Amino acid sequence: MAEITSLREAVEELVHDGDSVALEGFTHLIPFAAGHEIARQGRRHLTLVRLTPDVILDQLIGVGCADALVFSWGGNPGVGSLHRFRDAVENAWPLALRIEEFSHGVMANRFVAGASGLPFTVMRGDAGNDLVRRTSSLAPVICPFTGERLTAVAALRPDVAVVHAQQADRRGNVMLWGITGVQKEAVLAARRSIVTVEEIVDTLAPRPNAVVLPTWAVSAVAVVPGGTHPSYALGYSVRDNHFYRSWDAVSRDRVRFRAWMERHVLGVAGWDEYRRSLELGVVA
Amino acid sequence: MAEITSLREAVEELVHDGDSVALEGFTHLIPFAAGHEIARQGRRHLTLVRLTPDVILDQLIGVGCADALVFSWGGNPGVGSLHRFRDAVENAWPLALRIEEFSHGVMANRFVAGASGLPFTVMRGDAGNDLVRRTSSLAPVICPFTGERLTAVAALRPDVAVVHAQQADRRGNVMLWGITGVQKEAVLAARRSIVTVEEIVDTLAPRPNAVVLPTWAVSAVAVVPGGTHPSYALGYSVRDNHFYRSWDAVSRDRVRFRAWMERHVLGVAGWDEYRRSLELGVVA
Amino acid sequence: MERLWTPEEMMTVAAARHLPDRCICFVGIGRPGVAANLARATHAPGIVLVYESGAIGAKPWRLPLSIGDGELAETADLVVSVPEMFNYWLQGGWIDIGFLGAAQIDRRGRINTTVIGDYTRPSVRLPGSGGAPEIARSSRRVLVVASHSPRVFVDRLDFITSGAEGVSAVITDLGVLDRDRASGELVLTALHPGVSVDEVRAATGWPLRVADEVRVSAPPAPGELEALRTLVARREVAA
Amino acid sequence: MERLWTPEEMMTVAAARHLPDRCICFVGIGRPGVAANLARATHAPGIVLVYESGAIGAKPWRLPLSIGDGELAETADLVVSVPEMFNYWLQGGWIDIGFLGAAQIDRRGRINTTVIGDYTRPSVRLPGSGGAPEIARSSRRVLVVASHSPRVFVDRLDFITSGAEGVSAVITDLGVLDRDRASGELVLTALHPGVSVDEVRAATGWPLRVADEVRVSAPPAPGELEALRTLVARREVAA
Repeated sequence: MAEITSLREAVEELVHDGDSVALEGFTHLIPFAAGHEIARQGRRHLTLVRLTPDVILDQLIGVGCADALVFSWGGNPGVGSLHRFRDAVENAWPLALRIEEFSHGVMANRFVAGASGLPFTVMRGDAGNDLVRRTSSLAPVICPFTGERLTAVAALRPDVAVVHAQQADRRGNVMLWGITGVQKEAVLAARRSIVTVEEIVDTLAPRPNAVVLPTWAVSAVAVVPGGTHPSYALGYSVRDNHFYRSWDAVSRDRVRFRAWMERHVLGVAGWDEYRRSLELGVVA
Repeated sequence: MAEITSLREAVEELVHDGDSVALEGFTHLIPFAAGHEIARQGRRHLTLVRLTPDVILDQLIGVGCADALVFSWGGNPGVGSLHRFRDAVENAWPLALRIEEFSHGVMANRFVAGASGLPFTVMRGDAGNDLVRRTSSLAPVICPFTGERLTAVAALRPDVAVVHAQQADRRGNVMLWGITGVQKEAVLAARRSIVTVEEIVDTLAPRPNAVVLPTWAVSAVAVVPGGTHPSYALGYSVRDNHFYRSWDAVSRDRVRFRAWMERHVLGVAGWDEYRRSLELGVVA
Repeated sequence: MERLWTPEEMMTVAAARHLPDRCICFVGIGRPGVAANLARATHAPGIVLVYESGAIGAKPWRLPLSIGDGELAETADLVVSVPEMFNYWLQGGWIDIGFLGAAQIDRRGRINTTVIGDYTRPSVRLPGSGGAPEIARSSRRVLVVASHSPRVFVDRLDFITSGAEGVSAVITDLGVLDRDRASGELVLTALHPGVSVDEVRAATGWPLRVADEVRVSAPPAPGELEALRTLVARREVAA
Repeated sequence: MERLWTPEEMMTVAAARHLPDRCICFVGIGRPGVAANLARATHAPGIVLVYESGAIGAKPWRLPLSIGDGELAETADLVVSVPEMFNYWLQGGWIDIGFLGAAQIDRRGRINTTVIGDYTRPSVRLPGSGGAPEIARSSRRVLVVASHSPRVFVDRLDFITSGAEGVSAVITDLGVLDRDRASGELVLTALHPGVSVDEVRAATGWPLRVADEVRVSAPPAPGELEALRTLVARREVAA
């Protein structure tokens, strides 16, 4: 049964230094509030896992939470580079960052294997690709029926999965809808999970394209309305494209980035204060 | 693009003697009308594929459409045996029936591999099981990362998949909901597909737990209201449990079975006449 | 003393008692459905019933005839596809108790639901495995409910439908067999009221081992019986 | 003669023209989204746009900034999970045209979107592969849209992000390269109006082969330009 608790307590209890932590949400429903709380609590030596690192991992990498990153596309969607990610990879600032990178399909299937209780699963591979030389999580496998050479992808089983959903009920059952990405697989593959939600409702009314995570498959649920900003929660908020664009300038400069993080993330008490600090108009 | 056509034309065009034909629908949405049409058109030497053969394959086997059956559970759910299936296996009546059988999980994953464009996929296997000795579609495979021994299951790619859905729109996009079984995988794994639907609507309104098959993934759509009887279509009909119970006596006896099939299936013009013939009260 | 319950009812009640409240129970086809829903109606209102048709957390008002009845989907916490059910929820390791029936069972707790007689020329062709091999393999505990007779409790299975780790316990109309960890053998550990060890031995196709201490099952409580009969009556009425 | 359109606009229009009506088009991140939506707004109203975020048959009114914008899901025929997208729809073989951008491309039509410089000490760390390797591998045809410069059209890739079968055609701001089946090499087959072969050669990092007959692209029609500018303006307004 999921414990319904505060985000602070959930992160204190479930995210430890040295953990591998998957924060998922494919553009939609990115768990920014939980990411900020991890940064605020000063977690270190994390292996961060996410198909599209996005601004959320740029922030965590930039403040030095992570030793390693497992990912497939590290850009600011529609804008350009993730400067903190680049600075870590290109210049080891603030820390050297080990990276293990894959294509989206491989990352998705690594979660699928983890969620399926398997050590690996199978895909069609790409022989002429340099990615395969940079990882020990891909290996050739021969089809015992046809003799074809395919690619085995190793299961991903993060210590913790962190996702954001629109709703939970009072028992801790969780529902998310819209673009649902790989959140179900990430939560089922992980040993522990934290779900932030827009609101708690009496009943989860069935909805189109919804993913339901039963309460017994989730460790903790915390209510954080708007907790995806600058990402969005379908039915609750819209993507703050202006924020994504302005992040380019904020993150390009180390000093400006540090100051921004201090003012809006590290030096605030929690998510409400973050939102208020932004209303004072300091992003760009 | 799916052609919207009559069931008769769809079966004439898409189901050929000797084909492998998957008729799917897990208790819910079983495509009985399409099965009857296949029987009525006198198809022969089919390899029938279905997790739970149910009464529909009992009927097709009993009239001699099939040379082979690929399945995982051949009973009359909640009632007992499928007598025509048993008679074929035990006594080769009306024809010898080659069987290839698996567990549900294996059958589901064989469709998954087919839908995924893979020659096989991987499951945890069961070493002490006699099923594995009766098929060439299961084989051991070693995890290249952990050395664990797992089971490779060969892809299923039927010539034709036949399913029933609640709705299609005028372009031939299809939507089904409720218990959705392995229909999506069966249609995507098959070379051709026929979908019978309860009705054609202007717009497919999004619904909870719906599977949408885009028109370009379907070969033909035919409108057959109530075409799942004695199975059911959530939102349109309820399961005719009385029929399932009475099938036990009808099917137990070869002569009575033949007479029943002549009167209600082979000797009628189509589905409407089948339904009317049943209203005259002759099932039990 | 005249009994106010049948051996079949005793079996179902005893089976239901094996399901703790709030456990995640994968409900196999047939008898397990009755016992699992009886547990939910009595001591285990928080039990999570999982059906291979895709319904997770189903709360049927009446006993479904098939495991794919509409009521299972309509009352479930979530409904998933069959591949997802078997891959993520079952093989993924979320199931506490797998609950099965069996046509034959041997002393090691292996199950046959495939054929009686030779595979290629069976005297009786049974339905086959369904989800049983995966349920048996991936659940933390596996329970079987089956009528006690030498036809069912056989010395040698005609076919191993589900082998490997085998079942944890078998609840019958005569008593309860638990699988001994050391020997891997099913051992008689409980008798239902009025049943003797000799009766059970006579109904078992191998030389049955008996535990040092054999419990006697509590007879069905009035509440249990009433709940069971209500469930069964609802099924009859609805059909 | 003064041109009323930019080379970037010509590139987008030429790319859009490569997409037949009713084709199933997997839309990569960046420039492909503009061209694919332009095709839908002009000659290909029946094109099926597939986005890796899970939207199949998306019909956005404005250009999405990211490939996961809400409008894509809200206007789609269906929305699927990312694993389903990559396994069933892409690897399953339903995609007619995979439409990609590239940071570097070589004469064999292989793509780099991973690093400039050495992998372990890159001078520029690029975003990485995303879905490109799977899109390139599993689509029947692969188109790339990219600005023509020696930085992009390189003799040797710094990293092969997506190799194997390579792309079918590259549409640039100078012209069109088609991959020759026999040699597997990209060959100049069309020039945009006003562009010379020498210009293209100068902008290409390897000795570019030129087809025996080189077409000249039709300039953007007024309807094409208007549709493109409307799409771009909508994005700016909405942002």
